[in-house]
Parts: sequence; structure tokens; C-alpha cells
Amino acid sequence: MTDLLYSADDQDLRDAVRGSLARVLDHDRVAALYDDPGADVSAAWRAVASDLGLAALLVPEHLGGAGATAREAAVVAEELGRAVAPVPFLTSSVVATTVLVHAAQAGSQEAADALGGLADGTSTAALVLPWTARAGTRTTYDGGPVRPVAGAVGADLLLVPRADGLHLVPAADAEVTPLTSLDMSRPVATVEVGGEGVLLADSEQAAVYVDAGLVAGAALLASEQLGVAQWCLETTVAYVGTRVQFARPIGSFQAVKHRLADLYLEVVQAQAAARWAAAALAEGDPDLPVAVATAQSWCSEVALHAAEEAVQLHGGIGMTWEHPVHLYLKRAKADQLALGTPAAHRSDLGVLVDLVP
Amino acid sequence: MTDLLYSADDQDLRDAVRGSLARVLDHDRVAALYDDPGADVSAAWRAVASDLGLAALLVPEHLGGAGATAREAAVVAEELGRAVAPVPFLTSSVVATTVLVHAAQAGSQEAADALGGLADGTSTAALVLPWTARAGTRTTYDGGPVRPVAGAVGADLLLVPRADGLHLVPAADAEVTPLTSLDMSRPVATVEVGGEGVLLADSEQAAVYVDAGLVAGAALLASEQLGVAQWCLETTVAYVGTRVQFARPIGSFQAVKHRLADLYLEVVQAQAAARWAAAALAEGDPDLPVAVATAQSWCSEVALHAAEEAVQLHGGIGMTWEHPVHLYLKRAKADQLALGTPAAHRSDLGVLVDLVP
Amino acid sequence: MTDLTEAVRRLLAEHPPGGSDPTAFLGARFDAGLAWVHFPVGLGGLAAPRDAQTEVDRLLAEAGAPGPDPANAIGLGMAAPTLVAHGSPEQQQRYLRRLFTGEEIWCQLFSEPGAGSDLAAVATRAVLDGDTWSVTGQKVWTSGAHNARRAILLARTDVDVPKHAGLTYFVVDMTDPGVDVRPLRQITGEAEFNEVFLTDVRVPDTDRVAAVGHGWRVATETLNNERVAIGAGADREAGQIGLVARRWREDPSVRSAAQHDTLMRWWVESEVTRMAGERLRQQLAVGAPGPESSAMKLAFARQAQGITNLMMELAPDEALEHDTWELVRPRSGSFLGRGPGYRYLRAKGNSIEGGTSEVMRNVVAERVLGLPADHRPDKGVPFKDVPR
Amino acid sequence: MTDLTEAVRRLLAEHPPGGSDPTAFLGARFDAGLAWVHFPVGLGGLAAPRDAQTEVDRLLAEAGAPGPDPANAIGLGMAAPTLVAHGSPEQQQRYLRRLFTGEEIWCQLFSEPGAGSDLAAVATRAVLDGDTWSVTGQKVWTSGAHNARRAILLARTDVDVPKHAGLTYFVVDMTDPGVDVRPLRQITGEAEFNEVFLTDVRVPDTDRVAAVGHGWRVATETLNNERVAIGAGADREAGQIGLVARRWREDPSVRSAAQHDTLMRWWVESEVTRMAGERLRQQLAVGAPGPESSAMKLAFARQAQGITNLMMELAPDEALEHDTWELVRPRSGSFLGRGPGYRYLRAKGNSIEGGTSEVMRNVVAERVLGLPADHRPDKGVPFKDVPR
Repeated sequence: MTDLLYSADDQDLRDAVRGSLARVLDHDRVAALYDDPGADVSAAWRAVASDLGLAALLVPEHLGGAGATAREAAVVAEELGRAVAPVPFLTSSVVATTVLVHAAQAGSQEAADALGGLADGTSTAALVLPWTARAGTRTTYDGGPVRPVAGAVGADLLLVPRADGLHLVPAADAEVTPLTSLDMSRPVATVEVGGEGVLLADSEQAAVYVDAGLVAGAALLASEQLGVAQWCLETTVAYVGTRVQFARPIGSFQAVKHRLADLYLEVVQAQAAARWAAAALAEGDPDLPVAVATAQSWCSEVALHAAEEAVQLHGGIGMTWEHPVHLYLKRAKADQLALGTPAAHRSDLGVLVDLVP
Repeated sequence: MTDLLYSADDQDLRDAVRGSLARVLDHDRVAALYDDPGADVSAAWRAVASDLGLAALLVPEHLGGAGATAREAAVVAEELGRAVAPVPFLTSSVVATTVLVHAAQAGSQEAADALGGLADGTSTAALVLPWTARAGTRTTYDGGPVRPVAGAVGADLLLVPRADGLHLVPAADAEVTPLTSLDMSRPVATVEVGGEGVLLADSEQAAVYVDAGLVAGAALLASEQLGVAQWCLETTVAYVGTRVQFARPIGSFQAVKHRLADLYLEVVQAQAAARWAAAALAEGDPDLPVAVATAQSWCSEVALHAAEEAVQLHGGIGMTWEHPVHLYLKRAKADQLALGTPAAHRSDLGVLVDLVP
Repeated sequence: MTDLTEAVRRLLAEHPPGGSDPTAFLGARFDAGLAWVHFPVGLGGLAAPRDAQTEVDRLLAEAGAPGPDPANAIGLGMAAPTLVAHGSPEQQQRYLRRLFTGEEIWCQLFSEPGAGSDLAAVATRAVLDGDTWSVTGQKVWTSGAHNARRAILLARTDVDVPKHAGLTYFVVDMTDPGVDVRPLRQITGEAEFNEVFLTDVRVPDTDRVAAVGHGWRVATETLNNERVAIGAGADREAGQIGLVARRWREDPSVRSAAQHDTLMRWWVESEVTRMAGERLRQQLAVGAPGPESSAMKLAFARQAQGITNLMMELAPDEALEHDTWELVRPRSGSFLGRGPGYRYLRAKGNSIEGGTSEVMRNVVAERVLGLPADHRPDKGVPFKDVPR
Repeated sequence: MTDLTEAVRRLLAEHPPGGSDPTAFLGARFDAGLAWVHFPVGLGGLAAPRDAQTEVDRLLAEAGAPGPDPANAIGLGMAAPTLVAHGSPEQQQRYLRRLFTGEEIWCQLFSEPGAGSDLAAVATRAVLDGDTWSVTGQKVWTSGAHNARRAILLARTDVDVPKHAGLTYFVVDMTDPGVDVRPLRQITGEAEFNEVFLTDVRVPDTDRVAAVGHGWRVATETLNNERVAIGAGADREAGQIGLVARRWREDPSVRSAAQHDTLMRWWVESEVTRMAGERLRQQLAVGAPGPESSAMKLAFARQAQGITNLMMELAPDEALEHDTWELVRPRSGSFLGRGPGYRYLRAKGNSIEGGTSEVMRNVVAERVLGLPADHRPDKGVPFKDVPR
């Protein structure tokens, strides 16, 4: 059985990401994005990508990257979820990077060149598909505006899976119109691609690479969701331990306790599922599609449940803009819909494990 | 909007049924049926059918019945559910009677004759279809053994919907083999019909009459389920109010309270749903199929949930044979499967209200 | 019913809705006793059965008559019945008509930062100074305070008795200079509610409702009225389920085989809740509102949250977008308006506002089912000695 | 691992499973330190890492070696680790080997009619008389008592201290004339459990485990061991989900489009629970069992109940029948055997036996999450003064 624990290095990595984010980001900065989508949060991405070099994690060493595995990327995703960080790690450093690594390893010099910039954090890339896409659904960009695309706002490069193959297009050759988004910490946009860019792969390869990118994204999204869920659970446990009503901390009421115990169990399961998906991705395990569909089905629901319970158990304060829990609710809901809804993943899973309707 | 309340007469009827059953039936007698399916519980049916004349409720006066409506029959069904009474009211006095009334009103003298015996409680009848059948599924008896048929054990007459029409067959001309049943208070059997009996209706009419019988059964099963749920809720509320653990009545623990509050709400909704179905049946409301599918979907789940919560909140004692709650769990589970599962009714409902997959 | 129908006909004849100023029409309706038919004659009613109102409302709506201002829901649903039950004749005369016509919008100064679920822990003090009370404290979750001319207030008049016993109920003039209303932004981005800071607000003793120390009982009745209002009957598919159902019928792209059973479960639950509400309404027609209505509020919140969630899952691309995060101050809350994301977020409040679902479950368990009380360390303890 | 593999090889060579009497083989296995490899040398172990056992068990199973008697689950999973941790050297020598070989089956005398969830409220009295204890009381839910030669017992030795402090842990000889075992019939019809009436049962002080008054701490460890045992790893689809999944694959008649998503939800939940169990096992390999395992027990019960319920709905005709209601006394419980109705009913016990799900949630909330304790009126109160 694959190792589902964290290594000592994983813990160091976690501490580094958490400490670094704490210095440059707080909830007020994230909340400000809802009123001013252009608010400057670039320090967070600089800290993650340039200072810690985490944008390079999934880029092999011979392509100028850190040659780490999905296990480490998953730890980063957890911490980014926990901080509801407005950075393009998942869209650029996981999804787009995975697509480009495949192209580069098949010999595309343009892909390799693009990865250099992605790895050192000087540029970011986005895959031009609706953010709800999932592997195996074979969507292509057929011209015209496509929405909602995540990671496109502020991206330098766009990966465009057209009918004839995968194109790498400079963002300058496309029109990217930011949309008011449910989750403004990962804003979506309408993208209309004008230029042809360069062809990285033919249509058959493109489908494989894009699916690989979507699978990697879905696998590590589970870890982001775990981070969201853990923040919500821990914050709520702390709150109910101190909030007094009826002359008792509300966390001493059994109904509150039991709900949090149930949520704890869900999070324990989510952690196992997320680690399994990350390990399967890292190891190229043939069980990867099952692990991803399972983890996405579970972790999507758990993150949302955790955020919903956090709002409810914070009572009135949880309904206010001033408390950060709403940032997590919006992220959790957007994450649930991202890269395939839980129901869609369960439907995929039915095929994978030979349980069809 | 139709009247969803109980009339003063309904209350009198309820008191009469409850009082009468209390005199002739107790939980030990019902439990005894699990060890000895032949144990004599005929006093219960005598009380209901002969003494109170309730087998005649749904038989029109001109056919020798009481000419009551489904509203009154629903009150009886509630009380029978509450007592988990081993009587063929639902199978004979509702389902079979409804089928026969349709045939008799279309002119069948044999049906009218049969109703006479049913109404005065001297005989009972059963519809020879699996007890999971529901309206619109057009099942017929095509020879050979059919199982599990409810109400057939001890029945005098069998209603057999063959391909060529509806036949009335004396039980003596069929082989009825009792099965060990999940719910021994409504045992099911394998039935193999030998004789042809008399033809009551051609195949087209038969389908209409049988569907009417199944609809009436499903409508009033909801009231039986309501009675089951109410007994479970009330018994559990009483138990947790007195059972002391940790030096407190366990009903003072908030998690227990909240679960019972949620269950109460479900029962309130079940009561409204059951009354609606009964009223719609009584009034021949065109909304009847919607009311029945809705009530069956809801009340089936509520009765089961109530029984399951009753077992759990009784703790160890709820798992013992000596406490009657298991009789209700078995009835609730069997009732959930009877006359269409909740999922099947929701599927029907999708068609009825134009919400198809 | 014939008398009422006749009264409606006469009102419409004397004040044709098309030609009347809405305020004038509503005033005439009040005077005709058709505002709340079950209220006493002279106070907007005709001492008729409570459930006759439905028919009156229907007839007036059919005739195109203007209805009362939805922004005054607190006034109409809570303040008015409280004033009728507990107000002095002078208060009733002074407030009810202008409340009904909408000339005076009302809000409710109950909840506080430290008194949410535990509403009886209200700490806002009211101190009698001659024949005038001085009120100081902080209230929160006050919907419509920015539009309101008057408020119902729950304040502490005695800290030496246990919490429930030291509360008194008042009517407050929101134009008092000691009243400071600040918008309270919600997770939807809008500010439907307010924080209200009260600093030496002057309330004449004639604006006290019921006796000193009776505030809790009066407020509880007020809240029960709110809960009944929330649980009122409606047409099939009138709520959130209708939005999803219509979309499902009209737009094949949102139909999901995997979610069909879930959709139907919510349809069933919505419908049985509607029937339970109707049954409650039929019972209320012959009795008084009781704590059973707390259970209906639970159902309403559960469904609103579950169904708005489902809607987003059925149209995920659409749900990743949002209409606006702008801080607006709506005149009244909307559960069914705007986009799916707004409805999803707004529905989260349904299990908090007007009594959390947790408190509602306690109420059902203890008051309806009669389960034994949980441990209350503040029971019988003077308010000033209770840890907060 | 090589040493262990070698030890297994040697055991199999010296005692070829085919040619050995199972008891003799298990005795040799014990002597080889392969019973519980993490136990000390001489007590059935080799002081090896706990997780090495899995590989040993696998190798032995592959070689067709007989395993310990499943009817002795209490002895193997609870009594043995407790004796190793807290028993005297003499107790360890006397009991462990015959426990492992199955020559002596063990049962657990913990729960009482008045001490279920509140296990520390045990009222069975043990009074010291010279060097022998006299034990009198009533125990319940004792699985396997009718097969058992010995029992672990929790009894009250002091009523003048609070409940947790007055308990002591003993080993009881079930052949003592004061022991009366009566079958306790369950809702499944069978009697897997018993009531055990103890009347002046004589227990030598040498059969006391740990100090007088330390019983609660020892019993809690025992229960944690039980919960870990319940949460042990398994293959994909090993539990209830496997029965439904195989049926779904093989029998088109049970496939329901409406229930497909529900089936997949349970598949996912079963699989993430398996992974969580595996992760816990990996953690335990380097640490001690903690209260986290309580959460796994919750998951196990939830799934067993939900999935057995689904199975009945998928095959309703079949589910209306039942195999038998006969009162049988099985040697050990079976969650996966017999028909769907049996499994459904038996699963109801999963959230009660070995600690109710309610108690497990309390444990998780207070011991894992650190939430404040609920009100405990008996806290610090001498047992004799606690209302019961």
C-alpha cells in the first residue's frame, strides 16, 4: 500500500509555505478582491513562486524545474487552500505545467521554453477550457468567447486545445475579460483567442496532455479542498470553545460537538483521499483515475460541508463580510464545481470500477 | 385547499380502534408470530373487521358496505400501524376491496357478491401480485409461482390479473406457501394459482381496476407509516426522558434533542402528506397520483427513519427481542419496500410533474 | 365570508385602486377593518377568523389593489400583532394605522453581539429617569433600520433578577439623536441588516409595552408571530424548488441523470412542507400560533439551502460567475431574486436569522416534545452575576 | 522483516500446517513469538514493530496455517493487549498462551443494564474478603459468554469516590458456580450476546489486573484496542459495499438508475474510509492507538447501516423475505453473512456495541478536538450519592 503519511520534508515545506504566506497575505487582502478585483496581491505569488520556488515543483530538473512530485505539490495546495490564497498555483503550476511537461517531454522546444518561465515564476499560463472541464470529456476550443476560464486573468501564456491540436498563444493575442466571480480569490474570465500561436501537439496528443493536466489539477484540487476544510474545522472548533451563550461555551453543547465530530471524521477521510490521489499521481499509479474521482467526489463535498458548518456554527458573525469564513465558503463552493462536480466524478467512477447504471 | 385535519368523527373512530386493539393485542402476541407464524392473532382482525365493522369502510352502501371514505380508512390505517397489527386491512379491505368495488360498479355480480363477505369480515381477499407492485407497471400473473404476495396467507379469495383479464379465484384453487418474512406481522407468501376462477373484467378494465387498488393501497399505506412513525417517536421521547446515563436523563443531551426535533418535523410533514393522499383518494382528486407518489416517497422514509432512530436512541435495549421496537423496524422496512420503493415513486413523480431526467 | 366579501367590494368601490394614492388606499383599507381581519374593530380588523385574511388578500390582489410595503415586514408581522395584544389603547391608536399604510416603517432591536441564540442575555440597559427611559447599548442584525421610523426594542431594566425576568419591551423613535445606524455587510456583499448603536436614547414611559420585566414574554410572542409568518402557505413550486424545476423543464443542459433523484427528493420535501404549512394554517384558523411553527422554520431553511446548492451543481459554469459583490442596501431581503450564487449565499442566513436552527430544535424538543431541559448554568442567577 | 520472515519459515518447517493439530500449531506459533510480533519475547511476541504483523499473517495464511479462533475476538483483541500492558508476570504466563491457542475463550464483563453509554457507572460490586474478592452484579451484552472460559471484568470496589475512581479490573473464571449465563436475544432473532448474572463469584486477588481503583484507565485502553481492531485495514470492496457492488455487476435486475449515484456515494465513502483506516494503520505503526480510532468506528457503523439499507431497496422483492428468525447462538458475530435482511438488522448494532456512536462522537469532540466538556452532574460526586 502506498505511503499516505507526510514526510519530514513535507512538514518543512508546509512550515515554509505557511510562514511565508502569513507574512504577505491576510484575509482582508483577499476580501478586498471582491470590491476591487485589481487589488494588488502579487506579493503572495512572489512569495510562493519566486521566493520559495514552488512554481517549479512539477517541472522536471532537466527542464529547469525542481523535479519534485505531486506529493510535495499537494502539501503546497493544502496550505494555499488553508490561506484561501489568490495565486495561480493550481491553474498554472499544476494544470498548465503538467500539459506543457508532457509536450516538452515529447520534444516540443516551445513547451520547454515556456516551462522555463513558469518554473522561475516570471510568467504564468492557463488552459483555455471552462474551469468545470474534466478528463475524458474531450472539450476543445472552437473559437469565440469561452467562459468561465480560471487562471487566465493575469496569465502570460494560454494553452488552447483547438480541433487541430494544442496551441500555445501569448495572452496578448487573446482577449481576456475578467468576470465577476463567485470566488474572487480565483477569478474566472471570458477568453477569446485571436492569434494562432504555436502548435505544441497534434490533436491526438493534445487530448492526452490536456487530460493529464486536468487529472493532475483534480488530484491536487483535493488537497486544496483539504486545506480549506481543515481551516474551517479548526477555526470553528476554536470559536465554539470560546463563544459563550446561555452562560456556557457553545462548544459544550452536545449537538454542536456531534456535528464537529462528524465533520472531523469527514476531514480525516478527506486527508486520506487527498494523500492517496497525490501519491497515485506522483507514482503514475494505474489506479490514478479511481483515486482522483474518489478524492474529488469526497473532498469537494467535505470542503463545502466544512465551510457551511463554519458559517452556521459561527452564527450571525459567520454571515458577515468582516469575518473571513465567507472567503472559504466561496472558495469551497467554487472548488466543488471546478474540474468536474462530485456527481460527474461519481459518474466517471461508475465506469472505472464497472458499476454502471 | 382540501381539508387536511381530522374531524371529530375521525377522532372517535381513532379512539374506538385504539381501545379495541389494546384489548385484544399486545406486542408479545405480535412478536410470537416470528417464532410461530401460526400463532392465533385472529382476535385482532375480529375486533377490527367484525366488532367495529371496519372491513366495510370502503365498500359503498349499495354493495352492503359502510360507504365511508379514504379519510376514515386512513385513520384506521394509522392506528393499525401504531399497533403494528397483524391484520389484512390494507391488503384485503383496501387493495382487494378497491379492485372489487371497481368491478362491481362496472356490473360484475361476482365482484359484488365477494364484497359482501369482505365487508362483513367473514372473508378476506388478496391481489396476486408481488407486494412491491405499483400502479402503471402493468404486471400480470402469467402462471407459475409468484412471490412475495402479501395478504394471501389466510385469504379466502384471490384476485388474479391474468393476461386475459381479472380473475376471482377461491384460495382453495391455489397453492399459498407462507414465506419466512421480514415483517411477520404482514407475512408474504408464494402463490401458485391453479384454478381459472371467474373472470371479473377484461384485460383493459383489469389494468384500470388493479391500478386503482394499488393506488388506494399506496395512499393509505402512507397513513399506516405515519402511525408507525408516531409510535416510534412517542415511545422514544418517553424513553429518553426517563433513561438516566451520566446522572442525567439522556433526553437532556442536546444531540438527542436535536435528532428528535428533526424527526418531529419529518413526522409533521408525513402527517400532512398522508392526510393529503387520503383526502385526494377520498375526493377522486386529479392530483391523486402526485399526492400518492409524494406521500409514499416521504412517509416510507420517515417511518423507517423513526424506527431506526428509535432503535438507536433506546441503545442496547432497542437491539433486544424483548423490546417491541424491532417489530416497528421490520414493519417500517417492509412498508418502505411495499407498493413501490420511495425511489420508484420519485421516478414516477418526475413524469407526473414534468421533471424527467 | 359574505360580509367580508361585501366589505372588500365596498372598499374597492369607494377607493378604486387605479385612482387612489397607495397610502390613501391602505389607510382606507385599515379603516374598513381589512388590514388584519382578525384584529379588533377599530384597529384595522373586524374580529373575523384569522384564516379569512387569505381570501381578502386574494380579492384585493385580483382587483389590482396596492398591498402593504414588503419593506415593513417586521412592522406588519411582528410589531402590529404585539401592539394589538400588549400595547396600550393609546399606542394602538398612534401606531397601527401609519404602520399599515407604510408611512412608518418599523424595525426590531432585539439581537446583540452577545445575545444571539441566547436572546434573553440582552445587555442593552434601559434606566428610568422620571417618566422617561434612557437606553444605551448595541443592537445588531437589524433589518431595515436605515429605512425605519420606529423600532420595537428589548432592553434590560433590572440586572438583579435572572435574565428572563429583567427585560422590558419598548417602542423606540428611530429619529432620536442617540440612535446611530451603521450598515452591516453580509457574505452576499449587500447590507440588508444594520448595527444600531444606542446612546442615551430617550423613550417616554408611555412607549413601554406591557409591564416592566415582562419583555421576554412579549418578545417571545413576537418571535412566534414571525415564525408563523415565515411558514405561511403558498402555491406548489412557489419557493426555491420552483426556480430549479422551471429551469430543469426549460433547459436540457442542466438535466443530470445522476441528480434526478436528488431533484425529486427536494421536490417532495418542498411539497410536504407546503402541505404541513397548509395544515398548520388550517389549525391556526381555529387556534393560536404555537411552538410547532418553529419546526416549519427549520424546514424552510433546510430546503432553501439544499435547493440553492443543487441549482449551482446543475449549472456549474454559470455558478462560477456572480452578478455583483457591490455593497447595496436593499429595502427588503430577497430569497428568490438575483442569481444562483446570491440565492445560495443568502439562504445561509435562513438558518440563523429569526432564531438559529439550533435554537429552533431546542424549542421543538423542549416545548413541543417536552424533553428535559439541558443544563442552564444561568438559571435562577441574577443577570449581573452570569459569566458572559 | 527478514528475521520475521525467517521465523515464519522456521515455524512452518517445524510444524507443517497440514500435519499439525491446530491447537498445537498455534501453541508453536505463540512460542515462536509470531502470535503478536509486537508483544515482548516470551509473551507471544518478538518486540517487533506492530505493523510487521500484517506480513506475518499473510505468509501464514498463504501457507494454509490455521489462524486463531474468531470466536475469541475479545480475548485476542482486548484481553491479550491488556494483560501484556497491565497484567502481572504470573497472569501473563498463565493466560496468554491458552488464549492464543483458543483453548480458553474469553469474554468481556463490562456493560450493565444501568451502565451502557455511561460505562463508568458500573454497579457490580467486588468486595475483598481476605485474599479473595466476592463479586455480585449483573452484566449484559456479553458476546460469547456461553463459550467462554475466562472473562475480563470491570467491577466497583469503592462507592465512596467518584465513579471513575472506584473501579477495578479483574480476570474471572467463568466456571465459578456464581456465574449464570443467559442468552440475550437480539432483533435478528439470534442470541449472539448474553446476560451474565454474578452472585458471590470468587476472584482471587491474584486475578486483579493493575491496582485497585485503576480499572477505568485499564478498561479504556482495552476499549481503544477494540476500536483499533474494528478499524483495521482491508482490501477494496471488502465490506458491505462489496456485496452490493458484486450483486450490481452480476444482476441487472437490481440496477436502478435512480439509485446509481447513491451506490457510488457509498462506494466512495467506503473507499475513503478504507484509506483513512490504512493511514491510521500507518500512523499506528510508529505510535500508539489514540482516540482518533473512535472516528473510524463511526464511519464503519454509518456505512454498514447505509449500505445494507440500499441493498434491500435494490432488491425489494427479495428483501421482503427473510431466511430465518430461529433463536441460534452463533460462536461469533457475522456482519457479512446470511441474507440482506439479517445484515440490515445486524448492522443496527454497529452503532451501539463497543460504544454507541453518540459516545464515540463525544470522545472525538472532547479528546480529539478538545471541545469543552458537557455538564456532568456526577463529576466529583461519590458514586453512592449519584442519582441513577
